[in-house]
Amino acid sequence: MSRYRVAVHIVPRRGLLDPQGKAVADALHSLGFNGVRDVRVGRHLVIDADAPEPQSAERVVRDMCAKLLANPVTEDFEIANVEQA
Amino acid sequence: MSRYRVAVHIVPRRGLLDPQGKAVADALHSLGFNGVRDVRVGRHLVIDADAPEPQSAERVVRDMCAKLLANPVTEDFEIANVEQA
Amino acid sequence: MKFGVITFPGSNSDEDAFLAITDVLGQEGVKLWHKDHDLRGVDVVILPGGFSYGDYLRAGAIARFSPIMREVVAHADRGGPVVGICNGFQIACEAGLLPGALLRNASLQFVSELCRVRVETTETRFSNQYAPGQILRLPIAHGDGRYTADDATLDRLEQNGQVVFRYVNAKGETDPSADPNGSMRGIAGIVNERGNVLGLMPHPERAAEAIVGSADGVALFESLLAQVGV
Amino acid sequence: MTVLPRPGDPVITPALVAEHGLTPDEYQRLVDMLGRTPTFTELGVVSALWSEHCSYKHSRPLLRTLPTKAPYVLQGPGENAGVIAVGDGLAVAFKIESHNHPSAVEPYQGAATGVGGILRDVFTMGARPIAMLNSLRFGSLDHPRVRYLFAGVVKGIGDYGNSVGVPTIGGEVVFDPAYETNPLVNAMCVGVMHERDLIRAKAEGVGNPIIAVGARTGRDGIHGASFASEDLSHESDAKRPRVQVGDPFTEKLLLEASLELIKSGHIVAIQDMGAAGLTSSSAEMAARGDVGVTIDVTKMPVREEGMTPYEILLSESQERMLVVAKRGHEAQVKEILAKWDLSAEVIGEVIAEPVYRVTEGDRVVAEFPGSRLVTDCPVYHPDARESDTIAALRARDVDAIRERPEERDAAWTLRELLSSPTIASKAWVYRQYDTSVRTNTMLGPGGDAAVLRLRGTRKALAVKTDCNGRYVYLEPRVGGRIAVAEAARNVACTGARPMAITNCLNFGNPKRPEVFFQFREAVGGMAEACETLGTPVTGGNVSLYNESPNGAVFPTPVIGMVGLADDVDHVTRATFQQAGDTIVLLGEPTSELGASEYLARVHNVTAGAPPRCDLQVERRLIDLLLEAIQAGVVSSAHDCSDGGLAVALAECAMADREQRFSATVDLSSWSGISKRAMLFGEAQGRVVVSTDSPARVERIAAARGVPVRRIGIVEAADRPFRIEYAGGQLVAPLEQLASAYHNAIPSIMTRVAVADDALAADAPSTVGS
Ligand SMILES: Nc1ncnc2c1ncn2[C@@H]1O[C@H](COP(=O)(O)OP(=O)(O)O)[C@@H](O)[C@H]1O
Ligand SMILES: [Mg+2]
Repeated sequence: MSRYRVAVHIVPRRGLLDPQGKAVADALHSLGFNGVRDVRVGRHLVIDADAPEPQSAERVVRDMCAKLLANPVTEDFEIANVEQA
Repeated sequence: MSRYRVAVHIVPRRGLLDPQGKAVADALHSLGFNGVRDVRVGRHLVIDADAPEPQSAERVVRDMCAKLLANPVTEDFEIANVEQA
Repeated sequence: MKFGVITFPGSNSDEDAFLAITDVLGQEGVKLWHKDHDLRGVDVVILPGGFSYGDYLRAGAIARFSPIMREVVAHADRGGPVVGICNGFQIACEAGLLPGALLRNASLQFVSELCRVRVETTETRFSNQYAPGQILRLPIAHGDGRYTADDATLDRLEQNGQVVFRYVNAKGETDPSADPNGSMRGIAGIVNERGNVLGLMPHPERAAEAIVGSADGVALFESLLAQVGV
Repeated sequence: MTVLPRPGDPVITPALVAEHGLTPDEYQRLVDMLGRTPTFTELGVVSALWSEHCSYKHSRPLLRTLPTKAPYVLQGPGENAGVIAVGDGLAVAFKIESHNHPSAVEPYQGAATGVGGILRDVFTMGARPIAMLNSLRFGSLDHPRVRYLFAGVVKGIGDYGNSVGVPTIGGEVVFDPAYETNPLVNAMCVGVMHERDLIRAKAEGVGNPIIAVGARTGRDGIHGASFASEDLSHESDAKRPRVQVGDPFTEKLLLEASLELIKSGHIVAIQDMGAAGLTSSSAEMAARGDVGVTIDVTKMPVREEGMTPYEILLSESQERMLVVAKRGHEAQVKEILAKWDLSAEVIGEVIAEPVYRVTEGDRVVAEFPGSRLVTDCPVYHPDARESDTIAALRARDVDAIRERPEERDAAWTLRELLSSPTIASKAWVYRQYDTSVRTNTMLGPGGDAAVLRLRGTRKALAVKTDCNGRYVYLEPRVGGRIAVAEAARNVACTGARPMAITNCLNFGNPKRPEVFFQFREAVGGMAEACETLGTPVTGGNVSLYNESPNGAVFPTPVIGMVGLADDVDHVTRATFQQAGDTIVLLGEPTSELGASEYLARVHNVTAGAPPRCDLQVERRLIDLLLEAIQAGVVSSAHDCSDGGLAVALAECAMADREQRFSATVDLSSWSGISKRAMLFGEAQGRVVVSTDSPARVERIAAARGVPVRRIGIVEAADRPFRIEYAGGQLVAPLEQLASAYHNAIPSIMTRVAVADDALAADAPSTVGS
């Protein structure tokens, strides 16, 4: 067993309203960041977990996302990174 | 000008209580994910912005983080990715 | 005395504060708009409760960039009194008027109840009409009220007598189970070093008449009046 | 004008028609109405407007039997919300609505957007929302999925209302396996206004511009209205894009802007774009005003590229309004919205020609002959027949059910009931709701009704939702009556006169005769009660098809009652106020045990006839209570409902965490009634009162012909809680009862539910993160 650090992104599904992203984009505009076209706000989770090898760490985290971490109705997830912790 | 997609992670500073991370870890344990050692929950922002080149897109987003997106008292940020949108 | 209450987009206790000042205290109230560039001669600025800009990103983070906030900071720099209540406390911290930050409640749940706080010092212009150690019943209603700062800041607050209100139990003791949001050292309200900016999570303006459950908040505003001697 | 299919529109086939939820007959009506084959866009419009949710096609004839009139009713059913006058130039608008199906799929957003919708229904009448209530039904909390739904719904309701700044001050939560996969989420909103600001959603004035206001339109929630009109099945899970995401921040801006707009005098009508979005709001406003409208979908502010007319018309994106302005006042309307950072775009106008026309630029994509779009919808009179199974359950002799051995100690049974999630304290729920914002809350949640002062007057408003679905299941007419009577009793206990109701009729599939029987009978019972108690119906909502693979939910006609106290000094609490007071029971115990929470909780039995409900007695009880309260001789008043007299007494003693008392009670003078019917039977028409002037209460009761008896004394909290009954006594330390009652739900929700909580606690687009 080794310890792996797996980073996950959970983002609001495209097409659904993202009020938080919109509020942040508006705020950035009013601060003068005029180049901003779109902002999406999601969650970034870093999970330290024991697993025999990186592939299985990733597999387990995918399972966690499907079961708990992401809301299947409104969110998508992706594994951003897997590294030895 | 091109359009760039910049991903940013904003995470609670290490050492500060992260009740959300703890709740998620507990939840994962109770679902039988026993290998989980630690979970941290932060924010994942994806910003689409126009900029002349990737370096300046990154610079501008850093500035956004310093001014608005991260709270310097409690959070750290990192630019996770810059790509052509 | 002239109190200015700022309305940010998403403020929802601006009216409560305004009515407490005008109807209950009989003072002059001025409604200030977040896009204003002028405090219109008010003596005291109130940053009210609510969810400015939806509290998206972080509570208070976006509101602090409102045009009026520049005037509020200038007013505070001149020594003018500012009261940040709930979301107003969050805005004041984000704006750097007060040290620390207010994070998501440790329970991860919004908490609404009539809490108890103890008056830790009467030596401020916001608390001089209370008795030392007096226990107040004040409503709280927030999702992000966990006061957080580094140890050095906390020590400094304690040493300088900047902690004005602390959550306590029915016996008047600090006790983690009486701390509704997991605030460090049970802190419910603080003043800045100069003593002219108060931030607190409980709502004194919602405790201005016994008919709605408590009138313990009135003396906070009366403290300001006593100072100026109106 | 000629209507041509758009390039790329699907061909209209029987399968497509069926997919849109139209029967072959309904489709034929549509073809006859148009005199041609509809376009895809027209099919979409009709499918939404003729859905059960929008058209009330199975319920309308019965709803017409409800009494709707009283001198103080300013607006009855048919508008966004009902309105009553409360004197001093003030009026109260209120309405209840369901969001059951969206909440079953996505509890957080489903419940949140339900709150958003009902808020808009109230502020579009010109009223400022001052209170929210919610009536919830879930399966057993033993199931993780149910805990997930419960936590998510409560958080969704709280986050939305808290953010908008409207206190959520009352409601009910009931747990029963009947609601396992089909929870009920009903939200009620109450608002106040000056009578002169009352505005109706009636399009008027040829040439007046039609303006879309608020959030942009996206592809979310397309066909939500038809979704609400289907059984929940596994396929519902695949229909996910139908969920909508709420933005309470925009709602708050919309609320302020709308009230300002209404006061400004620049508009003639305003309506929420709710179920079936632009389609239903525009068609309904036109039908009410008996005028034509034309709308150009290319003018509609959209959030996504390439949206078709079909999508724009049917989108249920939240936080949007449709406004009919006065011609020439467009700029002023835009200015008011701009102040609140909101956009307003002219998308059409009121026309003289009696048509409902939708264009995409120059092309006409849909056109209907005027209000026939609304009026031609078929009306059904389904068969009604009582289910034999249910009739047999009702006939069962529940007195024959043997006591469990533990029940020999009546205190055990009482603790068991107090810790039943249906009876136990709901503080876990309402601690997540802002109850103090707007500083009107005199009595928040936790007692009988909630009470708000009416600022600028001496008056106070009492509000409550109520329904016992088990009663309605076992005997729908009696259950319908009791729902109204109990709501009225709760309001009267606080010192307010019941004035009017709104209602949300949650039933199963009306095409099944046994379901339609329940519907017909329950509505009949409600009508009788409203008639006798003098509380007309000013509006409501019907939610049918609340079914799942396990069958229909309990028929649940939720009543939202509004009452008025003439003086804030009369406002009365449910809990005991001082030791030494005499405890008086108004009304009488009976031998009835059927349909009780006792049978359900202790014996896992849903059977027997629900208690009788004599409406004349209820009426006299209410009059007596109000007279005694106004005479100043009542310290506290609490009605007996779930769990019966013993539970009511225990609640009077310890429901208030801050101020507890104990009680010594003697019921032994009733000797012909079994111990469990005496303690836990749910006989109607009863209220527990504490008083320092029992003789005066007795005189008032006698004059009104209501049975009254002194049954005990309020004691200090350190004394044991004691009830003597014929043949025995119930004794328990007060602390034990209090902990059963106060800890039941929190301990379930923390013990095993961490997993679901963590997820629910961090629902997407978290508010007040
Ligand atoms: N979902 C809820 N939201 C807010 N308050 C609630 C909710 N459920 C119950 N309450 C409050 O808890 C108290 C007890 O409710 P309930 O058991 O339904 O009372 P009753 O038996 O008198 O009808 C009431 O004050 C009610 O308003
Ligand atoms: Mg009651």
